[in-house]
Amino acid sequence: MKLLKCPINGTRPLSEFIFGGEWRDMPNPDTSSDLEWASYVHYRDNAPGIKKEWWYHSPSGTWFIAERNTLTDEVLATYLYSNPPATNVEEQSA
Amino acid sequence: MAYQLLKYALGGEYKEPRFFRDCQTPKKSYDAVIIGGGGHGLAAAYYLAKDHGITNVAVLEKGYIGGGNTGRNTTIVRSNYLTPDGVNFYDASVKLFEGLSTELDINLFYSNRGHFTLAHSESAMRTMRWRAEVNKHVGVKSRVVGTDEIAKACPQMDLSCSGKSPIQGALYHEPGSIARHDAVAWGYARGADSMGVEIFQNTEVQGIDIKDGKVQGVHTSRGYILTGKVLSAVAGFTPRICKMVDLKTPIVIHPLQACVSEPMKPWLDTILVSGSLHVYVSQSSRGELVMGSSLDPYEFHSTRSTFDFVEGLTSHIVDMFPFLSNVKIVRQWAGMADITPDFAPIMGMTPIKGFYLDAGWGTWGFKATPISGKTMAHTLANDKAHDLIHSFRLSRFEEYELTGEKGAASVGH
Amino acid sequence: MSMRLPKQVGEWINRNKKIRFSFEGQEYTGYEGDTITSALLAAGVKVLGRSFKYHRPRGVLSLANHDINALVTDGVDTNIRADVTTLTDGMQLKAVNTDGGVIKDKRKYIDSISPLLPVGFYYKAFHKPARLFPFWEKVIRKAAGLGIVNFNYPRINKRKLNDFCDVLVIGAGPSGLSAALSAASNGLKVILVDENQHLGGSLTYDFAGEVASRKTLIDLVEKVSASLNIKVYTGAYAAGYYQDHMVPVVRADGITKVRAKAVIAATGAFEQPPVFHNNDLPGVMLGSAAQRMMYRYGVKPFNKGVIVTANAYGYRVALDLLQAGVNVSALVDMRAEDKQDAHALELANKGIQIYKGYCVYEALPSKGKLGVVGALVCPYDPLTATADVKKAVKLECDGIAMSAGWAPAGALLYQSGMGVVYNNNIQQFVPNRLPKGVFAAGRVNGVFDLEARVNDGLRAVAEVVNFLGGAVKALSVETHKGPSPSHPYPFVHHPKGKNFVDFDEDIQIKDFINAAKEGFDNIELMKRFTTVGMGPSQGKHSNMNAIRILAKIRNFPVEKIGSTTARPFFHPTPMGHLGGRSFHAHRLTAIHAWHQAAGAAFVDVGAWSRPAYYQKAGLSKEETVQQESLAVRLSVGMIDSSTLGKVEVCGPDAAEFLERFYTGIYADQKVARSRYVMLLDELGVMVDDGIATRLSQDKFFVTISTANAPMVYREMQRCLQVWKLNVTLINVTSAYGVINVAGPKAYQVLRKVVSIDLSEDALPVGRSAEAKISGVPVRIVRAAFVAKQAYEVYMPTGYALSIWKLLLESGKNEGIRPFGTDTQRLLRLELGHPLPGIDTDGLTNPFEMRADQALEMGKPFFIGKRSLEIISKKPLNKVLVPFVLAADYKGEMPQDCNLVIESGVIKGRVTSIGFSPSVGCVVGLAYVAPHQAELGSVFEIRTDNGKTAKATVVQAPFFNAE
Amino acid sequence: MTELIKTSPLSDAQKMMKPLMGSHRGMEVALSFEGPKAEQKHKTILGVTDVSCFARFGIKGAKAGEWLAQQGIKTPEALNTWVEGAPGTLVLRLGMSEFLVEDQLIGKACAKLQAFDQANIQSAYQVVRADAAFVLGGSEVLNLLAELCVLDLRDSVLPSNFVVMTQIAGISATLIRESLSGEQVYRIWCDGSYGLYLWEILIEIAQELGGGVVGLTCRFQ
Repeated sequence: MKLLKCPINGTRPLSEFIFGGEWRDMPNPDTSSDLEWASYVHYRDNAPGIKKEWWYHSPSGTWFIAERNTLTDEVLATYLYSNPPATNVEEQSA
Repeated sequence: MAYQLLKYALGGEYKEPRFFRDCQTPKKSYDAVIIGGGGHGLAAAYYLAKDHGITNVAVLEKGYIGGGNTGRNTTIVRSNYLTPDGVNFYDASVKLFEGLSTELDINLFYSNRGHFTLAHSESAMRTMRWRAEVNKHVGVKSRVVGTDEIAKACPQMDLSCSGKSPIQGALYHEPGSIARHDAVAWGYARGADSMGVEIFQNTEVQGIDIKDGKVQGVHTSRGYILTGKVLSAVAGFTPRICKMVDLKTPIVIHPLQACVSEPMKPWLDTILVSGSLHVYVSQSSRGELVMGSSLDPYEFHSTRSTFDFVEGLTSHIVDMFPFLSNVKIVRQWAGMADITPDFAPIMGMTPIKGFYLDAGWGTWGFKATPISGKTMAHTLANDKAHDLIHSFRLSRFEEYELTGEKGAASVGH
Repeated sequence: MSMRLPKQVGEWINRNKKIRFSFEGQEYTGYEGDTITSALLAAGVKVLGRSFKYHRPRGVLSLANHDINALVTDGVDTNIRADVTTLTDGMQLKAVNTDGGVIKDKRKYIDSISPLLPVGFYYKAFHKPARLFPFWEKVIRKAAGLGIVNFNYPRINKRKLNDFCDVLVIGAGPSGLSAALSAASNGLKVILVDENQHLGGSLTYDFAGEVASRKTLIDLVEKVSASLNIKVYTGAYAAGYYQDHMVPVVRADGITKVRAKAVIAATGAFEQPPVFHNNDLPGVMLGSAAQRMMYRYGVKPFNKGVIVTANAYGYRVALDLLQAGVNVSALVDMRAEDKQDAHALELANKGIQIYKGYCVYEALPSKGKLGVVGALVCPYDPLTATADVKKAVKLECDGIAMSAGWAPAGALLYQSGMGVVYNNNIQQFVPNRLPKGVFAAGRVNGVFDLEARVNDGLRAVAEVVNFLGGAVKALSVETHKGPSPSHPYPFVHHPKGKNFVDFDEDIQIKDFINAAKEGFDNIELMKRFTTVGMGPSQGKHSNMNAIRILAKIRNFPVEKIGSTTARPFFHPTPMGHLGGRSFHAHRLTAIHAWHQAAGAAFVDVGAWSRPAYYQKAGLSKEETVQQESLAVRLSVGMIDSSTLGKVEVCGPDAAEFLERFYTGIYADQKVARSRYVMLLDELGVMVDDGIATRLSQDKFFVTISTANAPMVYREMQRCLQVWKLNVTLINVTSAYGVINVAGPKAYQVLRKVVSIDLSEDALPVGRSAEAKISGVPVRIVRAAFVAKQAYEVYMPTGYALSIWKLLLESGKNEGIRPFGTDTQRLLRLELGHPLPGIDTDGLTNPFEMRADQALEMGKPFFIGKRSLEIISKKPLNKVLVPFVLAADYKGEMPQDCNLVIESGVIKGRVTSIGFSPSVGCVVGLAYVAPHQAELGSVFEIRTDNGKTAKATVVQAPFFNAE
Repeated sequence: MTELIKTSPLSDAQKMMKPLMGSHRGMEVALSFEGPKAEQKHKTILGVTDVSCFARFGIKGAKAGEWLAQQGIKTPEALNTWVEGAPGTLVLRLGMSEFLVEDQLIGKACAKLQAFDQANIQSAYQVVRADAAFVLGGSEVLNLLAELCVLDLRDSVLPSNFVVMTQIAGISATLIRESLSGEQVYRIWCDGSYGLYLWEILIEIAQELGGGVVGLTCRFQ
């Protein structure tokens, strides 16, 4: 069974997690055209590669982001949505 | 049959010809190029040649023919879908399957076993009735049956599922069948090859040339090929091919796993599916139980196996058949399923002229092999989608016209 | 005739304990520690089974579970692997694949008609004419399979455990033992696994006639047993390699899922049969099988034997046989080159005839092919793989030991993602790329010399230590010296074939050649067409030879052929083991036992179990439901709604959160008021609905339908992350019990026990209030879902049962009656409320439900709004309408999911329907075409029997109390 | 006015075992099942005790820890750890901003905390709880947990002050290791609606391994 690291609860087997799909930036609903919106809700960046994904640690109710290579299943990083790595760096330097 | 067998015994030298030629060097150009030497691609090639006289066709296969999901599925053929369009489409496929051994002159072991979709809850029973009603309307033999009829067809099953989720009834689909999946690919390959189609194995597509929104040719590991028509029939590799032409689709790839038991004397005569337990099982002509489950829970472009799958599957199988506790699983494997949001395929034309899509086959691709080949061949030949596949067009998503298959919550394979 | 040898040093049997058993009706005696096969061999039984396809007699091939020649049934279980299954007292055994016994098998004729059945014959026969296929299919199905399943086999819960270690060492041969010891001495926690009952691997049987190497074994085993850092599992096989170093280890009594930080595969190699005519006769066996027999079980493999070899190993086997007193007729060495090692000289000195550059052309069968009486040996041409039959020599023997080479037991390594190269020096695939944390040692790594194997274990551990962050000196793999342990092409063509490559599936050389001729000349296609390696032993003794043949056919180097994908399991694994104790998590309310005692018929809703109705003797389900509903309409009823999802949305942004999440307006909602909530997804599809009650300025209490609760709460949590609002979500689903008291007399029942004024003026519909029942704080919400006069009472779960009983008592005079979800569905239908999941499906949008009034399209944002804007521009395909059947309707009762048909076209379907005793006719909800939706219009429903029922569109609610 | 009885999520199953009943903090509880001798034996090998009746107080929000501290309750500094926050009272930190306070048999903190008044507090919200809670102890306890939980819970791996939110028998649960009268035991909390399910599994496996139920009396004597 695959292991995944919850940023709050540590490394756990996959059975403790629920996959929440690819993280996608929502376009501005007020300014996007019907077609742009329809593409956003229906289409996916579905070719293999490194994706940002939502994952949920079920026992603790923690949502987080995993950067995962969907071709190799390698997880490059996991972090809370509110605390992406780039922000971390800024916080540390501040 | 006696004659066919005797000729092997009497003839000294083995005289069976090759199923298909060993093509190595592609021509400069083809009328059509089919990417993917699985059942679908080969069937499309076969019907292009047979129905439309288009024989200057190349089939490009990255690995070996039938090596993708054609050779990885659990070989179930059925048409008990939920929408009239779905039922009509798969029913046409069943009808083609029924005559296919004769047409292709290869024994596909197309075995009509009857198919039970078990319902363990009242809501599942509702869905069964819904499917049955639509099937009946379209003229497909499906009906809701009670536990007595299930017990008669499969007396060995514990209808209470070890007390854990008692079966309340089922959708019985009489035409439900199984077949030798590999042989379907081989038969179509031989048929297409004999009419002039060239099949290239170990041939990878590296790019597709588009100019002014129109297909110009295909870059392959065996060189560049000129063509105005390209059919992508690559299931789990669809996103990779679509990326080459910058075409967006809603497809997501999830592995779908299956496993097989050691052979035992046949006892299970029907095909059983349980949506709630995520199990489907039949017994092959070799005596093995062929079993599958639901999709893996997350996106992954690979065919690795997981232990969770086989743990979950066997625990449910043993709930249904406690006496199989010590029957052994020999092998597990996986395929990459190209899933669409409305559980129906994506077929037909695309915004790119000359680029045709046969994709989104999820967990239901094998059963559609003949009809997808036939309708896609028609679509390529006429540059117009076949009537049967109109509701499977790619543009349905932008149009918010998803097919109603999504309505059925219950899983079925 | 007993073949039992005198006691052997280190043997695995206990001669003080006899075990009685029978095989094919004949009584035998073995010893404790015997396997079924070893006990039979000791008793002189040679024919142990019949082959899968041709029903040829079969004996021992590997004695190591690398073949399935000996599959037996004990009448309870089937397909038992006799070679490795421990003998137990009173076993009554039979071979599985026979019709009339292993000797007299009626299907043995198939062997003689086998030319009729070439490779893939079944693809070319039986299908014409098509009408006869069902007949042939029956014949084929009868012949298929191995053992017969016992439908009465008991279900036994096998335990599945989890275990953890730093290093998992798979295989306790010399490399594995030395690796385990070295890892332990580096302070690592080790789990050492071996499928045999005893440690040692080849150290327990491969001696070349002298037992000097036994010292190495005893030394290693003693140290391993003494180490506190090593946990040993014997009689346990590693079934597969799974992601992140998870290896399920299978024992007779269950599975241990080992999660390791690093894995060392010291899995050894499978000895491979050379392929010659009749190489499958009972008595023809692998050299290692003969050794296992002698040293582990004290059994003489045969009395007079021929050894056919193509490596140094065969010489070691010959010396072992001599040591055991076997009369060795000759050693046949397929290699012509004239390098004599010490063992060869020793054999020559002992007067054993050695045929260099010869092969066994065929094994000569005894009557019925039940054994071997001799070997025809001929000069061998390795280039053409043919024998010079003119120079044939006939040797008498009753057994042949074969040692021509090895295939690495690399299945687990392949599964982990190993890359390999073909090493011509040893004619074997060896790893050249291993994934992080996975290591190979010993023969699987191409190391054959005993001392080098011990060292390879040390080398692997050095790599493990460094992988885990240590810093020790790296060692290198010792290159193989001397002649190759494997012959590059150990085949001998024979005009009559029957030179078997795959014993499981009865596949001969010519089958491969013919398959290639037909175009199946790629290893994967060949596997599928010939079925090589697809039998229960999964190619352990056949895959390598198949690759060698294909390479020869295509004139490719072996490396270019590659190998087929190795998939779990290493050995077939029982479903009961894999499934284990199957857990079936389910949720119960605090009142569950009371419901049970009251005769509730339960229904699963999500993970919950809920009463659908309370059975009454003599009444049908429908009648009961109608009675329960009448109680609510005429007097009072109550239902346990504790399963409702309940979430507290707290914080200054609580109202804002709800406005984004749901379709309505909540900012201006007053405290102690309730409002309807509807949730859509991004596509505008209706997902769920419920009630939001404002408890304070910054706190809402939201209900979610039972089945959707976990999913909706998760979605709330996710949205909160994205929206970054000052909100805290608290899931209180199980913290509160809910009892809904409904009906005209609900007020009377409640006012007796509730501390506050519940009158219509004080607490109208849409209001909520905090109150007490017998001192316990409760909340009362007026929600008119099943009846206008209804009170939802929320209380701490611990008091739910007591309050339920109190209300029953309090409503005794009013005739209060508990009701279940089926009744609830009828009641809400009477009021015309659609239910998500029942009256909607995965595509239904609120316009189709005619729920436009729930949509605040003027809000800046809510989930699904943008999609609704697009959908609203399109014409509707269908709409949900309330309908009735005529009061005097006498036809078949329509069911939900019956279709609405107009001119032969499906226009919609019934989603809810039932006879309402309160309304006096059949009422329902259905999707119809928009043009059929007008009030008063009539549409047709097709019932189960194909007849038509006419339905009239009406206004909801059907039932109006006022 | 009728005095209402509070019931344990497990009361149905326990009553079938015909235990000696009593009451603890207003909840009807089973004090003893099979008598001291048998239960003492279970306790040594593998004993399962229902402690759902313990008083609990939950609080969640950015200032939850701060508020507890103001009430004189010690709170754990690190995420997913626990401390004895007051005499006889455990305080578990569940993730970042949620706390579970639980009075053991003798603790008294929760009664005081129940006086929580939302009107005066911001960014801290009471979490009403209805847990099923268990004590597991005995020589075979890790053997049982090895079947039900996929995590390595051995002493050498799981520090004694850690709080683990994981799955046990397929359901979400919270687990800690603590010392109870000198004995190392595991404490498990799960959603009360799953209580009966988990209880039945715990007892089934405990019995297979030679242990069984241990009543409150025997556990805390």
